[in-house]
Formats: sequence, structure tokens, C-alpha cells
Amino acid sequence: MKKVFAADIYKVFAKVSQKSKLYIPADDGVSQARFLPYMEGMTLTEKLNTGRSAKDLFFPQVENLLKFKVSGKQIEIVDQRDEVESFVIFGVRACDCRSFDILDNVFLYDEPADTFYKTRRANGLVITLACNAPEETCFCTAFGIDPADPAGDITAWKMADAFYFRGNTDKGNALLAELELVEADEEAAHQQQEAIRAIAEKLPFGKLDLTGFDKEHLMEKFKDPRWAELSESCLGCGTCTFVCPTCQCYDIREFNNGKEIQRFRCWDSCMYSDFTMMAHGTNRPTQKERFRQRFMHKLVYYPSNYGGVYGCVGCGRCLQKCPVHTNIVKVAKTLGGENK
Amino acid sequence: MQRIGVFVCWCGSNIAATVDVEAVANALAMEPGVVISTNYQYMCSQAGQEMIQNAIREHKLTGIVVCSCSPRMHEATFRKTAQQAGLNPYMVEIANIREQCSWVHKDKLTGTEKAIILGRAAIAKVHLNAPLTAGQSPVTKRALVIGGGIAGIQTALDIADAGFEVDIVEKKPTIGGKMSQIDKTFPTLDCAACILTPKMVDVAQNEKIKIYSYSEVEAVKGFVGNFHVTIRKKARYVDETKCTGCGLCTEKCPQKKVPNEFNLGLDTRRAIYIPFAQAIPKVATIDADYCSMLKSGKCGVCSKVCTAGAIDYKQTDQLIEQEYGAIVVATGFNPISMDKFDEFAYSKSPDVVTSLEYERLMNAAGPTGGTLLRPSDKTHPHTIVFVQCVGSRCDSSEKGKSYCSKICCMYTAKHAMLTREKYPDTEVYVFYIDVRTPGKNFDEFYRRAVEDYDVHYVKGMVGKVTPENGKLKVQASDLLGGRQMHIDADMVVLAAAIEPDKSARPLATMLTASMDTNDFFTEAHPKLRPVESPTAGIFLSGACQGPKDIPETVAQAGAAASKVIGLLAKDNLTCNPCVAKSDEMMCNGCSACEKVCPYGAITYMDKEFRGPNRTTLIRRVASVNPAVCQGCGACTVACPSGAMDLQGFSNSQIMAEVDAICK
Amino acid sequence: MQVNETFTPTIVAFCCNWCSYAGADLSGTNRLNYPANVKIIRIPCSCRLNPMFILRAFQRGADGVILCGCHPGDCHYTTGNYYARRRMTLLFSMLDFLGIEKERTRVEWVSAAEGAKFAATMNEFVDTVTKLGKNKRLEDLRCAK
Amino acid sequence: MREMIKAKAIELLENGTVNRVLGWKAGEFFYDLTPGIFTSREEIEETFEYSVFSAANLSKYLIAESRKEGKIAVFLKPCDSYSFQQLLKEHRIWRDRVYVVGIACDGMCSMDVIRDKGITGVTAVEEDGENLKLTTLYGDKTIAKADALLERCVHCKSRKVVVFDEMIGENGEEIPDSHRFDMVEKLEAMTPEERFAFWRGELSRCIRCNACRNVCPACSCEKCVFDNDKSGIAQKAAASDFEENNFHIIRAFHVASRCTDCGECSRVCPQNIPLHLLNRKFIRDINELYGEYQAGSDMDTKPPLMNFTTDDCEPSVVYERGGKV
Amino acid sequence: MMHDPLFPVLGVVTDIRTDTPDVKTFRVVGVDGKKPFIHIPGQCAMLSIPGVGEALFSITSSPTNEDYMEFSIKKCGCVTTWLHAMEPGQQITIRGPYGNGFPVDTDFAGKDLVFVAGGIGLAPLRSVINYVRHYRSRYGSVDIVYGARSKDDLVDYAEIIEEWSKEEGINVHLTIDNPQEGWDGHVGFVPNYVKELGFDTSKTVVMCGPPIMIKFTLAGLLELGFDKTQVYTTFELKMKCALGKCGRCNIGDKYVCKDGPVFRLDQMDQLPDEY
Repeated sequence: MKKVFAADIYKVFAKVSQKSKLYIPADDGVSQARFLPYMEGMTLTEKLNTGRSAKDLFFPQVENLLKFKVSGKQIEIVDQRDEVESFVIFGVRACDCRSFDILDNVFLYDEPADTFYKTRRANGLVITLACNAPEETCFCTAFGIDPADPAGDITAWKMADAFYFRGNTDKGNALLAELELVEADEEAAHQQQEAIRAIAEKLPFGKLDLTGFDKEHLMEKFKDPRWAELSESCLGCGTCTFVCPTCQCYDIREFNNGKEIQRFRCWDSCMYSDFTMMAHGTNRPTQKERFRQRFMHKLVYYPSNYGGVYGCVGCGRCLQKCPVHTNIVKVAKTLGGENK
Repeated sequence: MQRIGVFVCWCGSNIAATVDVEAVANALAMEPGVVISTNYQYMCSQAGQEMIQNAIREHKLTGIVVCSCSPRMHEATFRKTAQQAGLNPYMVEIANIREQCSWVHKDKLTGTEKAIILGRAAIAKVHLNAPLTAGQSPVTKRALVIGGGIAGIQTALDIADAGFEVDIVEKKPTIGGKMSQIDKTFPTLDCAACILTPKMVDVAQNEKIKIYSYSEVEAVKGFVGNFHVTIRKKARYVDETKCTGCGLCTEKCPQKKVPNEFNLGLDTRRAIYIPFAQAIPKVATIDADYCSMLKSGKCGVCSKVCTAGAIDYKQTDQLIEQEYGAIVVATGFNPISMDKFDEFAYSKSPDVVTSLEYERLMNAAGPTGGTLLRPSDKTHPHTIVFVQCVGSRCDSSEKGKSYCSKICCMYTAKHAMLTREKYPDTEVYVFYIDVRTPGKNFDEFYRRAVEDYDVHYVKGMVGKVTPENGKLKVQASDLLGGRQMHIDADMVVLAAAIEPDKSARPLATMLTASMDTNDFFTEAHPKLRPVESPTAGIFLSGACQGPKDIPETVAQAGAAASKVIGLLAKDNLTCNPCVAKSDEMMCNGCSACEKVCPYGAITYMDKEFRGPNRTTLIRRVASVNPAVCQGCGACTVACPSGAMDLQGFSNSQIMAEVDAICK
Repeated sequence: MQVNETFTPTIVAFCCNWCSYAGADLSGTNRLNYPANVKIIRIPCSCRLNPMFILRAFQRGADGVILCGCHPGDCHYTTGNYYARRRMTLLFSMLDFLGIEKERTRVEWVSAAEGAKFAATMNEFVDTVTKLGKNKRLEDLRCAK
Repeated sequence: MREMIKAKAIELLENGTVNRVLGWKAGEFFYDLTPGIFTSREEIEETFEYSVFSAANLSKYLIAESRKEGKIAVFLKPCDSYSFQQLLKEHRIWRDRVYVVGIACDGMCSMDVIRDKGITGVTAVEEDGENLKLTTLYGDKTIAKADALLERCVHCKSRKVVVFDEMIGENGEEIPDSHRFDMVEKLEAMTPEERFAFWRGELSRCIRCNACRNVCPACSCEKCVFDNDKSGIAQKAAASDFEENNFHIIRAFHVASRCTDCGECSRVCPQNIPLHLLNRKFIRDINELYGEYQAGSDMDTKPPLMNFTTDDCEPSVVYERGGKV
Repeated sequence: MMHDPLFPVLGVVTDIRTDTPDVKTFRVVGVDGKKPFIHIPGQCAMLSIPGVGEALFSITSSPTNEDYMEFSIKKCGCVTTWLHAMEPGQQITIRGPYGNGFPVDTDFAGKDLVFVAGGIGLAPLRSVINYVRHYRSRYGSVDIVYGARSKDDLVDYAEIIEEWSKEEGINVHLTIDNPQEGWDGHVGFVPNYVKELGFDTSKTVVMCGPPIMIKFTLAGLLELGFDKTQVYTTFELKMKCALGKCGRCNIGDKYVCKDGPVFRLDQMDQLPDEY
């Protein structure tokens, strides 16, 4: 375990950012934190988590795929990808870090792999930061995530006087070695972990009962009449989707500037009415079906395809951001556990 | 994907001098969808058009772009060209490379570059053009003429003559209008009544013509070919079908002190009256403002003397609904009020009269029985001063009118001449700014007044008229003589400017017909469509469109009639297909479009739609009547969802042009 | 403001069919010059101009957008330019509110008889926009030239 | 208030006036209320909630709900009632199928505002007179309601319910000196460069989640132009700065002279973009240039963008007024 | 740089055949003149015209055709309208193959096959039929029941009449919805016709057509005594990536683009009714 005095953390940031791009969670304008490229003078946010999740850095909202040039009947395909520079993200929370595993399943391990995502994952180094002060909306523990001991290439703990670092992977250890930090006693970190776990213990949804959300109950959950009531106030916006660290649906679109056609992909939301719209209609005609799809995906379809792992990490963003306060916890509580 | 042909016109050297037409054609050949791109000396020539037609057939073109002069010039030509070759005429776009390119720019490189871009924009647009077919709407074969003066009469007679039904709505108890008040007409000096009244009789006797006298238009709905008009037939308290026009009641009525509007208040009439002897319909009318029976229930003399039993004090206004295919506005004119012209002492002395009043004073059927007598003391005037342009050609719009009233010069010459002829002992002065006499035999007429009748024409304005000791002291300047003049006149006659009738403005609103700032109706084109309003199906006859004398009025009345006949002769009307269209699937039914539509072309209905999961949804949706819509596009911008789009100028077409231009 | 000598702005002029397009024609008929970077798009009436089109023009690389229509009171469709006037006033004010240079947008009433006014207006507008320089604040980098 | 509203909901349901009630449902915490439909006394007794967190404007749900069988009761706060009436004016709601209960309102609070004050981990809230007592994972806290108000309530424009079948509580008045345009004026006083920088900072945060649009009672289009590929401006995500600007400019323009300034757009924005300022800019311009107009305040007045006078100001007025150069 | 699976290759449309008023068949080869890739009957490919869009189509030609690929495409949306308007020689982009395809070499091997198609639904089956014809000895009897609204809406009519009908061991049963001049064949809806024909329940059925046809044909087959494990069909849902990643085309936990589009009907029962 390594240690950096709180006062020196920005020196570390400076050093890291000299070699590769460094993102840290910093306050962005009003009342929101966000991963921003580190520049001198920037300070770490006091907020627990960023408004948008860390997935943005591996799976950006808009990403150019390739270009076409058309002349007459001829088409030219232009691969416009630049080499992705290596980058470091500091301050990823345990929940967001777990979300990378969930995205990896889809983008990396399901053949064929998505090369855009793959390149970013290969070039990105994740430094997680344990959550000193979880919020009431946090329920990562329900998914077996320990906010006191997040994964990542390097794990960090913030204490009153210092940051403690532990390398978890070769990549992480290599970076730590480069930084030439002071060795530190693990005990301090352990104390911090205990303090965090004590709070995590008190989280209102920390022990959210998810029994019944599995492949065996797929049809039963799908047919549950309570979806109608759960979804009745849903506005059909994409807020939950876009702040979600695990949502991975995307659309492929084109932009024609008159000279060339840019094909790009961008996030899409299964909550949108046109998500499955075809020339002759949609198979999810009302918000009920769309709402059901989103939560069935997270709680049933995803675990069914990936060995029981849920497609949710309990970051609580949707709980805070949904305009009408309908969210995965309400769904789980209504349809799961003893109510199943 | 369209198959587009591009045709670049040289327009002789008009385009070719500043635009390298060859280069333009070559550049545009590279655009997507262009299968042929060529240039020619005169595309609009027979050979040029044939070239286009051959290309359409040979290359199976689905759209063409002509790079030539302004579409205002030849769009119609090339549309026809395309149509003859079997291509929908609305698949033609014009790139204006003459007026907006070759004529503006001097440098050939610049001009060529710009022409290419304009061509690209037109190509981009034509890619999104869709064949449009003009809709059809049936025509009600009946016309409405609003106003029963000479303009309305002539129009009605001509339309009826062609075999169509015509209704005349006249707000006065009789038709005849201003002409019936005129004594003699210039330049022939024949008696107005002698030529007008036979026409009035013709109207009355024509089976095709129906007169709604003492009536006004209350509401107009619908559109060209299909107007629905509500006519208010005002209560005249006399049963028209029973009244024989014997006139006994008008002699016996005890209420004698009603100002006689036919004689412009120069004498009086009874409360029950027939405006003049030859009135059509010759039916009495009770003036409710003066009739004691109607006001207080006491009297009933007319009812007692009427042998026909035609008097009906209980009569009420009647609303008549009728369908028309065309509407002719013939609301005429009035002299302006002299209130603001105090310098001429109009309100101070009864001997200062307007020309129309003078007309009545000269008329055998007028208040003086045709003998010219001053209104104040009924004596014969010896010195008469005519003042021209009172309120016409005024600088300050507050006081008068900026325009020339056109008829004053001639009727003043007529008055002067007639006065001199009848009363050679009378000195007649005419003060004028200019004497305007364009017209057949007009100048000769004026010259006779000056040369044969010794009328004193003085170029100059009258500054002031002061009544003094039974005389009118006229202070004037003689601009040519360079002197001040002081004339002791017995009478002063003011050639008051004329203005559209006050009823015209509300009528225009009902008809959605446009007017100019002077309340004259605007014509569809000042030169080429002078008798049509821009609003389809509305035609203009007479002075409602602008000051006119009788021959001009009659000519225009005939022209309007022929336009109406042309319209009514059709069983169906072809509509302009470049109109707004609402996509029901996107329409919110919010009424935003309806609120901005100047033609009332948009209506709403509740319609059933298929909802999700086999449900039905009732939604309010807009629909555009293509026969009414004129295609301005106001609705398309008011519509937030984009449900409303304009065919021929659709959102995507305009954006494609923008893209091509900015590229 | 830095003035680039070689900068020629792209100007889109939306002209109503009845007055201003005819005015532009007349300007050509009278051989009155105005810069070639002014390109005219014919619309039936000034009220057809959707704010979307203006923004689109800026997106695609226009540096200035001008709307020409019949003088108020002279609209071929009687009321169109009155609506256009309100819409454009509010839109321009909003663009200004967002910090977009307000001189890049303009409305002029040009009658069919005002060929000279059309040319003068365009000359002046091109001058103004040239001085402003390239449209940066509303451009779309994907359309950069 | 809460009890009166619940009692009214039960009464209307049980006396057959309506077959459904549109109100707010209790959430997991005191503050996370969800709009909901109630059909029985039991449901209302158990889950109906009304508190300072009943901020959601229920009027837009009535577009769909009023088309369903039977009559529905709805509770409208003053600002919601303007939206309701504007929707009525646009023929979007079937009035005869809605029973409107107006409720007097002293302002709504926001958890975001509370979190902004550094209070996190709030697991329960209790209304205590003028204060809110908060139970948090990190101990109990107190905050004055006034300090937790939504922006729109700080600058409340009207406490008058403009359309109702009955009122609960005393109906209030319009508040002419709401100072709601203060921020607009502040921006207008900046240079264009500053304004541009301000808005770029704000709008660049937009994630195009459509929450502002979907919650907006004026954005009630059957199909939004931004979702319609045929419109030519459809977009899923802002792929450039221009698209960020374009979306918000066009959206503001589409609701201009129809926006009642209900403030929902800013309340729901997950990125805390002050979207209401765009709408208020239009409202302020309209008031100044074309006379005072409040959308939704009556059924008859033509919205200023669908109206005109022959002597309206010319667009060049923008060069003369507007922001400073 | 790695080749991303979302990247297409260029193809050239060498021939366009008009089958019905709204169906055209497009012949596609790579720019090198060869077949773009190898596929299994029932698999699909993403075709696109840059600037217009990209859409998934089933490959109509049999893998046994070494020279080119064919796609029978009905005009119904943006991309298809464009395709219908284009001319031979046009380049397009193509990526694939996608989906599981029919189990032609496993489950179908040695079986008597009944193909049931309605309208454009013949497109994916044509690939299988021609594959089976090519390897005729590997399969038992072949019955083809094909219906459309009218004679003019029958896709591949020439091939059906000229080749399929004439081939031994293949029985073609055509039907149209309503009587039509010049048609002396069967008139009636496909499901009823299948019931009328009353196939032996040992056969394996492969269906494709509008959902309503599938639904009623299946009911008829079950009535006849068929088991759902003997019936295969193929699906179409909105797709973007065709890689099982974009999250659009799932039915329950299955992605049509990856786990489908071919499903056996008993497998369908395990999936939510959301298609």
C-alpha cells in the first residue's frame, strides 16, 4: 500500500497527467460533479459521485464510426479512427467500476468484440476511490459490491490527511511504481473500510431483496400486471438510461454535411417511443412495454445471459434523477422479494 | 432517387456573357441524380423546349432543372413543356441565373461559380419534389354583385347575358348609385338618367337577375366557386311584393322634414319615400328614424292610404343565405367629407356646395327643378367659382387624399360649360392645380369650355372663402399671372375628392380581400389582372378599385363580368397544388395553424385512429381545404410538430436548398 | 474584431415570391451589383420562413441570414409578413440572448419595385457580416469547410 | 392540507363524481413522490401523498387520461392550473372528463436544493412548520423550507388557480413583482461574449435525455420534430455544439407564447441546466414588445406569436435593445 | 487498426429484377466481383446506402450459389424505397452474415420438409429451398405452400414455375387470397390451404410470412397433429448493430439478430410475447 499526503495529491495528478490524460471528478458549474481532464488548479469534488457515470469514458455518448464519400454510383469507405491515447481515470466509485464488468460482457466477451470499446478499455487505467459517505440512494451492496473496497487497476482511499493506494493489477502496480510513492501501513485503510461498511450497513436499500429476478421467473415477471401501474407516470425520457452506468443501447445514425457522410453511433434509450419503431409499427407500443423492457433487461434478461449477474450496480443515479421518481428500487420492491 | 435533367440557358448573351454556361452544365452533371446536363442558346424557344421534351422522354427524367431567367418569367412555360412530355409540371425547378446572377455580377468566374451553386440548390430541391396534382372543386353557377351602381348594374347585366344567375345586393332602397344623381355626363353631355334608367329597367326585368335592395352582406364563408353568403335584407316596412310604387303614401305622410339624401340634403322628403321617380325596385321604404308610427306607435297614415295593403310595420330584418361561385365588389365611392376644409366655408355658407350637390342643383329632377338657384336665398348666381382638387393630391394624408380623384377635371369642365350655356350672364372661374384630360374627346371638351364658353380657368389654389354680406369672398392666387385674386362670388363649388364607400373595409375583411391604405381594393396585378382581387373568386368592378369615370367603370364592369363568366363557365376549378397539407398522424389539433390562416382554409375534426394494442384513439386533427389555401405557409411555422407542411415549398425542400447553398 | 481580408461570408437571403424576389429580379434587370456570395432562396411568403431554416443555414456554414418580404401591409397573403415580423423579432432576440452576434440576422422589407433597395441592402449586409467575420458560434464543426 | 386533499380524493371517488384520481404517490423516502392514478379509498389512504415535494405538474397526464372512459379528478397547484388551461385552449384536454380541484400552494421544495446545501444521505423528511426536519445517515438536520424552495417557487408568479371546479384552501393572487426576470436581465446586461460563454457552459452539459421536453406541458406534440426523421433535424444525441444549441432554441421557440413558465423543465433537468431562462426570455420579450401576456391565464386571448398588430416593432428592435454590445 | 464488426464492405448491385409491384430482387457482389461472404440459409446481412440508412435483409440466394448474393426486398421504408429506385452498377455497403440460420445440415437433414410462405416471406425460405434442391439427396420430400394477395404479388414466380415445379420430388402449392382473372390455381388463405393439404405429421415445417399467417398456420398444424418442435420460423425486428449489442431486437433474453432470426416454435414458447 502506498500513501500520498492530502496536500500532495495534486502533485501526483500533475505527474500522472504529464504522461497520459487524467480524468478526475471535479465540480462542473453548479451542483454537479463530472469526470474532467485534469488541469492545474482543478480540485477534486466533495460530492459522492459524478452526475454522469464513468462509462462515458469508455462508451461515449456520441462516437464516430466511419465516413463515406459518395460520388455517382461509387462509394468510398473511410476509416477515420485515431489511435486512442492511454488515459487514467481517478476517483471511480465501486459501483461504476463494477459497471465496466457489465459492459465488458457485452462489448468485449460477446463475440465479435466492439473494437472501439476494446481499445478504450485497453488504454484506460482505472483508479477507484472508496466511498467515505454513501448516500441514501446508494444500494451497491445489494449487488455484492463493497463501497469500502472497490476494484479497478488501483484502489484508493481518502482519509483526512492522506490518500492510500493499493495496486490491483500489473498495470496499476506499474503506475504506482512510476509515481514513487511512500509505502504505507494497511491498517489505516482498514479502519476507513470499517467505517464505510458501518454506514453501508445502514443504507435503506442496501439489502434490497432481488429474489425472483432470474431466468426461471422470466415469463412470470414479464406477465406481471403491476408493470402497468409502475409505468403509468413514466415520461418516456432517457434520463435514467443516460445517467446509468450499465445501459449500453445505442443507435447508429448518419450525418450528411453535403460532402461526406459521417456514420456515428450514439446512446439510445429503450424508454424512447421510437426505439423499436419500424416502417410498419413497433412491438413495444406503449410506455408500459418500454418501461418493462428496461427493468426486465437489468434484472432478468441480463442475469439470464451472464450467469446471474444483474445489470445494475446500485449507484442510485436514477433514484436521484428520475423526473417522476420512478426507479429500479420501486420496481424491485414491487415485483421482487416477498412480493414476487 | 430522381433522374434529373439540367438545362442551362444562355439567354443569348444575357447569361452567357457573364456565366460560362458550358462549365455550369458540366459541373452540374456531376451532381447526384443528374443523368443529363446540357446548355442551349434559348431554352424558352420552341427548339429549346423540344430539347427538354426529348431529354425527358429519352432519359426517362423524373425531374428537371432549368438554369435560366427568373421563375417569375418562365416557370409556367417550362412546366407546360414538361407536362407535354409527360412529366408532372411540379417536377420542374428553375435556377435563376439571369436576374439573380448574370445580370448582377460582372466577373465571369464569380458568375459561373454562383450559377453552379444556384443550380445545385435547384437540383437538391427537385430531388425532394413530388408530383403534384391540382385538386378540383365544383363551381356554384351563380354570382353575387355587391353594389347596385352603374358598375354593379353593368356587371350583373353582362353576367346574366351569358346565362348565369346574378344577385345584386344594394344597401340603398334603389339601385342606380351615384350615376342616378348625375345630371349630364361628359364629354357627350347626354343625360345620365336617359342612359342609366333603361339599364336599371333591364336589370329589373332580367329573369336571371335578382335584386336585394335595402340589403347588406352580413357574412361570407367559403371560397372560390363555393361562397356561402348571408345577406341581411333590412326591414323597409313595406311589402315589396304588394307595393305598386304609386307613391300616394309618400305624398300623404305627415312627416315632411326628412333630409332627402338623394338630393344630398338640399331638400326634404317624407318618412316614407321612394328615392326618385325611376327607382328600381319602385317600392316605398319607411325611414324608421323618422316614422312616428315606428317610433311612438302614433300615425299609420301610410297604411291607411295604401290601397295595396303593402305597409307592414311589423316587418323585421331578414337573413338570406345563398351560395355563389363568384363575388363582384362594386361598392363604389363617395365624395369625402368637407369637414376638414374649413377654409372653403363649406359649413358656414349653404352657397358653398360640392360638385355632386351642384349636379343636383342643375338637375331637372333636383331640388330646384333644374333652375340654378343659390341654396341660401334661391336667387340666380352670377359669379361662380369652382375649386378643383379639394382633398385630392394632398400632401398631408390627414386632411385629404394623396391620390388624384381623376373625374373632377372633367365634371368641373362640364359644370362650367353647362352653366355658361344655360346662364350666359354667369361668370365662371375654375381654379386648378393641373387640368388632366386624358381620355377620348376629353381634352377637346375642356378646350371647348375654355375657348367656346369663356370659362375662366385659373391655375392656382383658392386660399380662403369668406361669406360676407350675402357674397362669398374668394381669395385666390393666379400662379400664371403671378397675382392675388379676390372674387366676390355668389356660389363656390368644391370638387371634393372621392373615396371608397365606408362599407368597403368591413366587406374586405369578410371577403379576405386585400385593400390598399386608402381602402381601395387591391387588384391581383396592377396591370395584368386589374379586375381581380388577389383572393380567388373575388372580382372588382368600378370605383371600389380606384377612381374612375363612367366609361371606364362600365369597361371594367364588363371586364369583371367576363372574368366571372369565365369562372362560372367551368364545372370544376383546378386548385393551386402548392398548398399546405397536414399530416394527420402528427397533428396535435392545437389550432395554431387555424389561428394564423388568413383564408380560413383550415378546419378541424375529431377522427378515430388506431391506438396501440388494438385500441382506438380519438384525436382532433386539422385538414386544409386545398381550394381555399393560397399557399402562404404561415401555418407551417405556427405548427410546432411540423405536421403542417407546404407542398412545393416543403421544409425538407427548403432545407435542402439551404444545405446546397451553404455547402 | 479581427477582419480577415480574404474572408467572404456566405449569405443566405430568403425572399418572398411576390415582392422581394421580384425586387431582387429587378435589381438584376437594372444591372445593380451586389456580392455573389449572396444566394437567394425563394419562399412563397416571409411567413414561410421557419426558424429551423435560419439555424440550418448557420449550421451548414452561412455567416449571415437575411429575410426579405413585402412591406408590412403589402403582403400578397395580407397578413404573412406581420407574423414573420413577430417571429423573427423574437428569434433574433433569443439568438442575441444566447450570445450569437445579432448583426448576422436581419429582416428587410423590399417591394417588387425596390430593386435598388435590394442591391443596397445586400451590399450593406455583406459588409456588416464581413466585418463580423466567420460565424463561429452557431457553426457545426462537422460542416466546416 | 394533505388530509383535506386525501379526503377530497376519497369523496370524489366515492360519490361517483369521478372514477379515477390523479395525484401523487408516496415513494421510498418522503421526498420522492411519483404522479399516480388512484381508483380506490384503500389506495388513497395507503399511498396518496401531498407535501412540499408534490412539485410534479400533473396537467400533462390529462392529455391521455381525459381520453379514457369516465371522469378523472386532478389536483392542480396554481402554476399547474395555467398549464392545464393552456392545454385546454389548445384542445388537448377534454374538459368535461376532468374534475379539477385547485389547491393553494406556498411553494414546493427540492431535494436537489437540499443536497446542494451539503446535506446528503437524507432518509426521511418531516414538515415542521416553516422548517423541514431531515433524518440522514449522518445525523439529524434542519433546514428552513424557504431555503429548500424550487427556483420557480422562490420567484412564484402567481398563487392563483385559474381554472377549477372547486378549491381547497384559499385561492391566491397573481404576484406581479415576482422578480422572475432578474436573471434574464442579468444575462442581458452581459456582453454577447459573456452570454455565449454562459450558455455554452450550460448547454454543453445537456445529455439530450428529453426530460425537459417530455415533462413540458407545452411540448405535447404527437411526434416531436426532433424524433421525426422526416423533419430533417431529428437527433438522438447532440453530436455537435450546434445540435445542443439547436435543440434548445427550437424547443424554446416552439413553446414561445404558449409556455406558462411552470418551471418543470428546470426542475427535472438531470444536468441542472437553467432551461427556464430561455422560456422566460421569450416571455419577457413578448411582454415588453407586444404587451403583457400570460399563457394559460385565460381561454380567449390569442397567443402573441399567432397574432399581430399592424404597428408592431420591426425586428431591428433587437439591434437597439437586447443585450449590451 | 482492428476491423470493427460494425464496418461494412463495399458491394455492387449488378442486377435488379422486378418480382412484384413492390418487391425487387437485387444481385450483389463485392467490388472484386466475388461473393462478399459465405452464409448459411436463413442468415441476414446489413445493407446500406450511406446517407439513406442501413437495414437488415435476409439473404435470398442459396449459399450454394458461388457467384453472388441475392436479396428480395419489399418496398416499405426509407432504405427500401431508395433501393427500389436505384439502378444496376450502384455501390452499396454490406456487412454480415448475421443470425443463426436454419439448421439445414443438422435438424433438417434427412427430413421431409414443408415450406410455408406468405408474400415476401418467401425471401428467406428461397435460400433454404435452393440449398435443399442443391443437396437434394440429403433431404426427403419437399412441399412448398406459397400464397400471396394476388398472382402479381407472388415473388420469384418464374423460378417457382420454371424450376421448382418441374423438379421431381418437389410439390409446389400456390394460392392467392382472392379469385383473379388468369388464375386457375388455388384460391384462399395460406393457413386454410395448409390444413386442406393435410401434411403428414412426420414432416418438418419451415414458415415465414406475416405474423397473422404464422399464427393461424401454426394453429392448423397443431390441429393436424404436428408438434411445435417440428416447426421453424424466422423473425424480423428493428435492428441497428446486428451484433447483439445495441439492445434493440431482443425478445426476452434472446436477440433476434444473434440468437435468431430462426426459432423453433417450442423455443418461442419460452420467450415473452413481444414481437
